[in-house]
Amino acid sequence: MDALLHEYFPILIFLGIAVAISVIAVAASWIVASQHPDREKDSPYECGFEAFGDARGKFDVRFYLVSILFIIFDLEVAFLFPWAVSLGKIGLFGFWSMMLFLGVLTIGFIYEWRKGALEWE
Amino acid sequence: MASLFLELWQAYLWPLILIILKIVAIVVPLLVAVAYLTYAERKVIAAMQMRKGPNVVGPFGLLQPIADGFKLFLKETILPTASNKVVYLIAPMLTFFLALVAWAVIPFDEGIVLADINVGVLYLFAISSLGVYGIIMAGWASNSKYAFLGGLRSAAQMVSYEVSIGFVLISILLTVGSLNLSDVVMAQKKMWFILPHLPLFFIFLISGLAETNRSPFDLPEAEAELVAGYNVEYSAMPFALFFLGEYANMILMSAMTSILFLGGWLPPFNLAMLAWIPGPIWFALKIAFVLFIFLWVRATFPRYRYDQLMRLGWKVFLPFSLAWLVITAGVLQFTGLVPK
Amino acid sequence: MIIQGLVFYLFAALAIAGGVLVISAKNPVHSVLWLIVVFFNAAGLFLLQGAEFLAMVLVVVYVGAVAVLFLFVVMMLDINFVQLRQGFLHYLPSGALVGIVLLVELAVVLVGWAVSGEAPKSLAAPAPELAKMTNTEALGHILYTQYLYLFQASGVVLLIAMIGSILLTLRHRPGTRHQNISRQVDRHPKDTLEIRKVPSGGGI
Amino acid sequence: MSLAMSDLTLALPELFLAGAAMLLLMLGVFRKEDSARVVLVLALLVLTVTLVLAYGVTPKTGRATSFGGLFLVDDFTRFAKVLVLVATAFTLAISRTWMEKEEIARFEYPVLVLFATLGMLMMISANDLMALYLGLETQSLALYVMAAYHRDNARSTESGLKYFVLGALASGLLLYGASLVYGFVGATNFETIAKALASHHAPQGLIIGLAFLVAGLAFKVAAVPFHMWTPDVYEGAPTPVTAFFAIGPKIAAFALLVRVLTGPFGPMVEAWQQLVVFLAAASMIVGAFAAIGQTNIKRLMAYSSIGHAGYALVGLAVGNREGISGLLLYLAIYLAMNLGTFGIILAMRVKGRAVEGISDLAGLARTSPMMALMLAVFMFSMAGIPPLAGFFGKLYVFLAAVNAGHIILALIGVLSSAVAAYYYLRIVKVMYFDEPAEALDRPIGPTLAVVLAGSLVFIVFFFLVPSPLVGGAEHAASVLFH
Repeated sequence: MDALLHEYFPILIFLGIAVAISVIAVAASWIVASQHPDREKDSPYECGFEAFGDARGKFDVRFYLVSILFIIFDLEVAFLFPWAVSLGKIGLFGFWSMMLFLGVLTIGFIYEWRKGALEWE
Repeated sequence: MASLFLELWQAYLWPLILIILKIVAIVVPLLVAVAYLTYAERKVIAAMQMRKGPNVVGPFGLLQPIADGFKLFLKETILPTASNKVVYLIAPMLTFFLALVAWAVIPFDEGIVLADINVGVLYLFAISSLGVYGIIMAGWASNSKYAFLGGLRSAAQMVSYEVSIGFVLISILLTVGSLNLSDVVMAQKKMWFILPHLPLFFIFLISGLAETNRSPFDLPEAEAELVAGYNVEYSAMPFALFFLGEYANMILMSAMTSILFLGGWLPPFNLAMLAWIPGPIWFALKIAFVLFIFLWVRATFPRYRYDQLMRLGWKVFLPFSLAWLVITAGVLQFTGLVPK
Repeated sequence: MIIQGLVFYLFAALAIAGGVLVISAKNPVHSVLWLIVVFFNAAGLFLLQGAEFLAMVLVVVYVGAVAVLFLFVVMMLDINFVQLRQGFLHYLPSGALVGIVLLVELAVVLVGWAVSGEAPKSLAAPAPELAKMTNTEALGHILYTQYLYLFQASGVVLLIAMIGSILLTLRHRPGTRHQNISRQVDRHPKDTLEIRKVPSGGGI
Repeated sequence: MSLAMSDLTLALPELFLAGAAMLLLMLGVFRKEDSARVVLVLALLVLTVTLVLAYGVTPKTGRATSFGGLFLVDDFTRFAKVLVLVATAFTLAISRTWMEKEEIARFEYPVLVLFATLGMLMMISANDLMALYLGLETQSLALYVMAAYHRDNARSTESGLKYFVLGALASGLLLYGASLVYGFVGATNFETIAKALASHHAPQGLIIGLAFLVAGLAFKVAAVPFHMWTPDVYEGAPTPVTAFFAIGPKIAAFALLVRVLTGPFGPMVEAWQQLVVFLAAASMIVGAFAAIGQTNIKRLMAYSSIGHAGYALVGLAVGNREGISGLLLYLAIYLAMNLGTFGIILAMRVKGRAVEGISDLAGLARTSPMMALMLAVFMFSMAGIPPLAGFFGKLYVFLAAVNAGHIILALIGVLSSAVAAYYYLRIVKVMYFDEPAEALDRPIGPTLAVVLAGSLVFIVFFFLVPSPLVGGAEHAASVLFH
């Protein structure tokens, strides 16, 4: 176990340093630059009259559908990783079991395609 | 007391400092490369449009990126009124942080890599799938309709191309047999993977463009469309971080392309003569070549409309890369070439 | 070894703190962001156990995909949690009671825990140590052959999820013009091109 | 490990069902014009073929596992699978007219029903905690979508959401219990667990793991105190979906509960016996008293199904061969009674608008005497009036309880069925003695009539020839205690 952690420790350090760099960058600019906030300058970008209400209103449900389909295909890719690495050992039987799995998901993909779930008006 | 300190130094402090030095040795050249990439981009696109790029600040405009950096550094950081301050500031930091962190596993030469973990490819895939957060948080936090819609659109776009990148990675892994990035490069000693997987190379390149919201796929943040999309409300340093993050992502994507398809640090034809040029130089040349393609594409291709863009992602790349994966597996399995 | 212990407590503390903040954050988007912090620390804990493939998949699938869906949903429905939070203090005692009962049970389980004699022997597939085979390969060896039934069942579950999500959310907006690029481009030159011999200065 | 042919033949019904469901999905999506009706009829055909296969596939040695011990087929699974497939086929058949009248008939509904049935068959023949969980999730996922099927109707989405949230909680409990059990035994296979429990004294942790496992499963069976979701989901979901919920998944969940408690946890009978006794008693009492004040007939049927779950649990609480065969018989009779009652509820339609109030049945005897008679018979049978089948169901279960010494449990059962008789007979009173409300729409469609007649004949003439069903249940139960 220790050999494994020996590999990952530099990544942890790198995470720390990267966070430090980005925080220092913004903080330094905040301190050094002269800050004069005023109402007009801080109003959100808008042409014409002031934006009323919260801008984070409704949007098309299609984004929700895209993210669900993404989860499903992401899981499919996650299943493919160990298979791609161990195809040599699991031979023909492993190969055909993955082909069946991909077949089931391709049927789902064809269903999506025909139902127009991938259509973006 | 001294021996305790010495032993402590040997066991913990010295390796720690070594790691930090390695990290600095990666981050500093990367930041310089990112700065000069902006300069190179403006020069290359200018040359393609028969005009001269920046050549006023310093000889041939070489100090231009430094000047831009200072300008952004000294500008005032504007926080829009009703925006969500904390999330508003975290978003650019996150984008820049992710672009930096991915470089921990990239191998520059035979043994020269910060962390040679044996799930390197999966680590890169994870980091690139996290890129969506910076954009969504920016779009949501800056409380402006343009930013909100721009953020969502580019998030949906990145998410759609993420899937085809996943399938391309799997096809490459089939031919390599291990997730370790150094193994991926060593497996290309005989032949670079660009030859057997040529169509995949183009799909990966184009998905890389879409993943970093570049050139034909920068609709959500195009000036004409949504007024610079998610980073419309950003000013000085946060805007600079987004900018640096995007370019660092571009270099990362081209580094991944060169590792997966162009044989990382390997010289092209494995000739002894070419071998005396050190590995990192070859690696840098390949990255430069792929970056040039990025810039070249930006100068030539018109922008994709959003539905065409999503159609390409879902209806062209995904089925093709899935079919290619099945063919690769079939060929490898039935010709016995599959790595044991 | 101290670093390993230190890092473990760091991840565990951050995960618990994140968990508490997920339920106590006023703004729904903040609670989703804290959820992402919890997922990250869980991935870190997996890593400490040596399950590096699972840690990476946890990051890719949970943080990269599921949490994005949460963010989309939370942003789409402008739930004002303030109104929902009215009942928070009202139900706090009973919620706390259930929490304490579960905690007591957990304590009893951990205290009185004894693994049966032949547990190690009946392990279906003990994980091989790192030197011989990476975690991903070890998983790949058994997942597609020995556990074929479970693997195909999860494929069917994903298919049902696809059908379900489309059945419940897909709506077609009438009156949108679709563009079929292949049909547009697929035109024969002879029915679009007309080549005429034009004498110089003659006009068509 | 190569896939032996025996593995495939054992799982033939499931493989055929999965393949056919995907084929129907493709058919539905590639046919130009609306193909809801065609896909439904084909789905019925698929279900009958699966029924024949499930009945036909009998391992020579009476009990065989495949896929490396994950999938098990024996006489118990065959009996349960036949019950589930019959229930699904009939509920799907009677759903067509209702769906078309409400204009929500889509070809995905029968496909989802087929996938839910696939999940149920996988649950029944699970021989491993992981296979159990995957079967449960396949079935529940399809049911979540079906509960929220009528997406423009607020109640249906509400019921779907409620069912999803509580179903996810139940799956969480189940997984937590399964992980504790795996922690103790080191294996998830049922036989290994049984062997380990037989030889070792089970520590405290494992009993808590078992409690969580039973809690997760009791939720699916809708036994008290995990029944809170049932009334809202049954009332909110579209009526054919409620009919399907009340029969198919409940039988499959019971078969799974029996398999888990008598299989791996067989040696620990005294640990889970009080648990099930409490579940049974509480379900019977709540099922009886809570339904008295109901005005919506679907909500009443929800409480009645909780009550019936209690009566069936009495058979499991006894924990011997006689008890389990009583439980299986009770489930078969429960299937027929609920099928008939829900057939009538589906026919309750005034001027084209579906109605669900008990007051809408007022004076049904005068407006449509035949339907009133049928519903009266079903209500009497639910109440347990001899010589109808309902009485025998309760008789066998209480007999088994008395023989095994659970006098109090049998007493609670008899008392609560007396109280329950009140709200069943109140419906008969409303139909026969109240002033007639608006007449229900007359032609109730051929399939509905056939199904109603079939269940009526079964319930009335069961006592003449009980031997095939009772014998089948006995044989199925004996396999568990070989």
